[in-house]
Amino acid sequence: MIWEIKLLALILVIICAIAAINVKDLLGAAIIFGIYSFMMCVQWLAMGAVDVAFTEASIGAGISTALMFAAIFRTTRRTKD
Amino acid sequence: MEDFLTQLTSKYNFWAYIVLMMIGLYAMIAKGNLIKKLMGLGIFQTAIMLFYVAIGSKAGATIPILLDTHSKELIDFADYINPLPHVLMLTAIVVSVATLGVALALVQRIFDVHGTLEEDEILEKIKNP
Amino acid sequence: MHDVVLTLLPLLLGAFLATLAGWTRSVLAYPVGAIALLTSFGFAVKLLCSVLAHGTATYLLGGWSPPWGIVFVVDTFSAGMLVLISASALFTFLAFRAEILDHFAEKSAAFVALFMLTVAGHMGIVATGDLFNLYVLIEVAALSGYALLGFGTGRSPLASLNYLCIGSVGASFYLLGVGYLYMLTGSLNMADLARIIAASPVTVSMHGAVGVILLGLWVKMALFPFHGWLPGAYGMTSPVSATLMAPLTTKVMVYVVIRILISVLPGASIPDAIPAVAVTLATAAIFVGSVMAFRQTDQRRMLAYILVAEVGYMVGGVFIGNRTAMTGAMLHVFADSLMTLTLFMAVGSIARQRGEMTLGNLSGLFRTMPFTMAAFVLGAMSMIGVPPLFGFFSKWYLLSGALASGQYVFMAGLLVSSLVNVVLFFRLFETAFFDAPGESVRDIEHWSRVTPLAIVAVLLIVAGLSSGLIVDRLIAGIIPASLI
Amino acid sequence: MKKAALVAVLLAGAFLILSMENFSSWGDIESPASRHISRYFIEKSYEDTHTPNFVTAVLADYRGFDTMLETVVVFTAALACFLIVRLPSDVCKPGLFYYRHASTGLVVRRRQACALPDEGGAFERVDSDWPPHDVVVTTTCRMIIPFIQLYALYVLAHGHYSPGGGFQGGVIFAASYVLLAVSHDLRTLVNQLTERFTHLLAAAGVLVYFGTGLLGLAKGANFLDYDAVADIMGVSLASGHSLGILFVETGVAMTVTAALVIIFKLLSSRGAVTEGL
Repeated sequence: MIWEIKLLALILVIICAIAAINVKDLLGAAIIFGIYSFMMCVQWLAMGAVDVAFTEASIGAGISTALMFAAIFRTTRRTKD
Repeated sequence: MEDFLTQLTSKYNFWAYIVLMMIGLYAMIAKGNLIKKLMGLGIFQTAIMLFYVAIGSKAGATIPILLDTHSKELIDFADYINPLPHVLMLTAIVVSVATLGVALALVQRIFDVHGTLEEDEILEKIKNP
Repeated sequence: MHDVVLTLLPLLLGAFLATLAGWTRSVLAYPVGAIALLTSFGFAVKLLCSVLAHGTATYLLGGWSPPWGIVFVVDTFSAGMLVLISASALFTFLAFRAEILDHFAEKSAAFVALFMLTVAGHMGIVATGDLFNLYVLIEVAALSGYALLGFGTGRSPLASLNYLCIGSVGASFYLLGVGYLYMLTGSLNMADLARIIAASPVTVSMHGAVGVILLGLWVKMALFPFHGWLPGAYGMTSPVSATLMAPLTTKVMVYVVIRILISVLPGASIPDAIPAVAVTLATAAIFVGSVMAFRQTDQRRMLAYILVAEVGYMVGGVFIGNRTAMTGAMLHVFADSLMTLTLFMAVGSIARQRGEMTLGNLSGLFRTMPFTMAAFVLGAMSMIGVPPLFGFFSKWYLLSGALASGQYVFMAGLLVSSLVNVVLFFRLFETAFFDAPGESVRDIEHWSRVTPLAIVAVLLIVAGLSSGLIVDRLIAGIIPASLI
Repeated sequence: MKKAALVAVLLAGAFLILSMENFSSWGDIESPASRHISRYFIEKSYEDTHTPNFVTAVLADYRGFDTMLETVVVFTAALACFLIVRLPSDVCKPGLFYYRHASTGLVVRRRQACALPDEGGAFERVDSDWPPHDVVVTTTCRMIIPFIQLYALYVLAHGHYSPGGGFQGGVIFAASYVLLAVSHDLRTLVNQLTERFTHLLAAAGVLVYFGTGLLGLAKGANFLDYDAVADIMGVSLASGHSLGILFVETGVAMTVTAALVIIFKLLSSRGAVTEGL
């Protein structure tokens, strides 16, 4: 993969991580956390770790987000920080 | 300075893992919301996975799946990326989702009991019920 | 030949079958669990005998030889630990039959399965010879532990979530450290790593790796600044879970530290800062644990804070860096498990009759529950360090080891903590002995609860009297000769 | 608190950066990590296991015990969630319950539902906090779901030759059921996969893995040694290992599917498993 794209993906990962913990709405944060997982998966794909990337795409970006959504839906989306 | 730059460029993936890990750890310590803490934990764990996958990378090698299964030649280990860290991280990813599931279950129980997800409000309610 | 793995497999099989039974014939879940624990205990004893006779046992899982495959390596010390863990789990399981069936009602099958899994996880941690496998086993043990401790009313889910966050961070740090070691050596097998590390030059990164691994394990074992989760988690959960987890988790983590120090890093030069920091933290843990134990009204929380101090004992002994102190720490792993088991079992029985465990609620116990209280007294005396009991001997080794290395503050900590224990326990005895029981008290001692408790309490005396034998046969051969 | 956290985290970061000093640079072929044991896996695993995907070979064969425990971790998580959040079945569920009379369209509200009215009869349960279904979404999902499940099976079966395997296949299978629950309602999912069935499936999955391991013991070899599979099936050693990998991956997929569905059901219905996302 072209190194500029790799670097861009890496920067996006960090931006998503910072955004996920700073958004003041848990549902939004959960979605950004899903994006974070997906960008991480792209990162691993770029490193040639196809199996890890596949697992992260299905588990991290898929099921984890669904579970988090379910939990937030049944509790509250309010957060102070 | 020159030294520092070469180190930065040759190891930028390792730097990224440290930055992510610090973000995750900060969220776990400083954030009061329980779900935010769990997100911090998730970021922390993926940072370590990034580190492991970075260990396995090899310049000029391809993905760890054998290309030609019929060739009689000896397989050259320099042609394929190191599969072992990938195996270890598959395990770690599955462990992290299992931990997340249990943690979310506990969070729901806590919400049932205390009616809030903010740590300071919960402590307040425990002190003055 | 298959004894090593057969200590673990009945527990896993028991967990799966208990789940199946829970959804088909739920009365079978408890017997399945009991049989699994009994089988596992039997194989552990057999393994200990064969290890004593023939030396270290190695088992290649999947038939792949190390360093490519995963191996189980059991020496005398780990065989002793396996027997201890399976025995304490078995006694807990038998003694708390009524709780498991009533308290958890239709979830009792799930509880039994998780009980098996957490015991299997802890036994696996003791047996494994592979660093990454150790991580997975830590997670098996911990995840089932979070569930067991989190089941309950009121604050226990919060305490358990707190434990989950801290425990996961600890395990992740450990994983990171293993990654460092893998990066520097290319191996995950303990014996292979020890060989490579001894031959490779001392580098900053190696020190970093050792530091990160030990940091992770300290976090997991609730050493002083990371102890916040322990009193909450053990003090508020159901008595069964507390009795199961209290003798296992912290002790097994101390075991892992010992294992890594003597099997992976004997040839490595550990930076001087690490033992110094460890002994300081251990001393602080002893003082903080003792002071906080004083301030508790709930007797279960008080015991939990005493546990915090006990972790300090063991970590201090491991890092003082001489043979006597190391022996003391290893002996104290055994002793502390047994004492904690006795105390928590007795307290569990009392809590079932009296409910809340505040001091005022315990009046007249000696009259109404004489056998339980006798066992409790034995456990407490051992915790204080009264001679013929097990706790005295390990404490003696620790004290003389600290004296030999000139660690006077740590010694003072040991003595002060013993004195604090005297005050704490005699305060309890006074209420339980002299005050008359309240009008409404109807305490029942059932033989099925008293028998396991009595066996464990008697074991405290037996093990104390044979502690010379334990040191000779189980411990002395394991400590590397380089440690003087 | 926040400042202290920042300082502590920065200190930890500085410590980690310092300890990177002796690392091999990124992508170095000569690093110990690439040379020592992983070299054997790349050079020999096809010969040993007839599995072109090195990751699958190492995951399910050389480090098969790790993978078994990993499956056990997922199983544990399902049991743990069940133990923590499942409400007892004989307790009245809190909340509002709505029933629509099928022929008139009248909606009845009840504050508690201890004995649920006959759902198959004139009354139909309606979720209290989820919008009514959209025909387009429902139909599309109903059409997609079989294909997702087929793909999951492909991922499971093709794990030897391409990225994938039991975990990924199982997760995708579970995801198809999550989609079913989201597009229809949780009751549709519960009708398809009852609680009892998912728990039995989860236990059966780990038992399949465990049983494959026990074959080794039964044949006098070590636990999880797939030579026994080759012996029983009458194929060459390497093909036997390949088959053994397929068996255990199937077990993994069963457990992962069941466990994730259990966790999703419990979390999305707050432990009642009546209605949810």
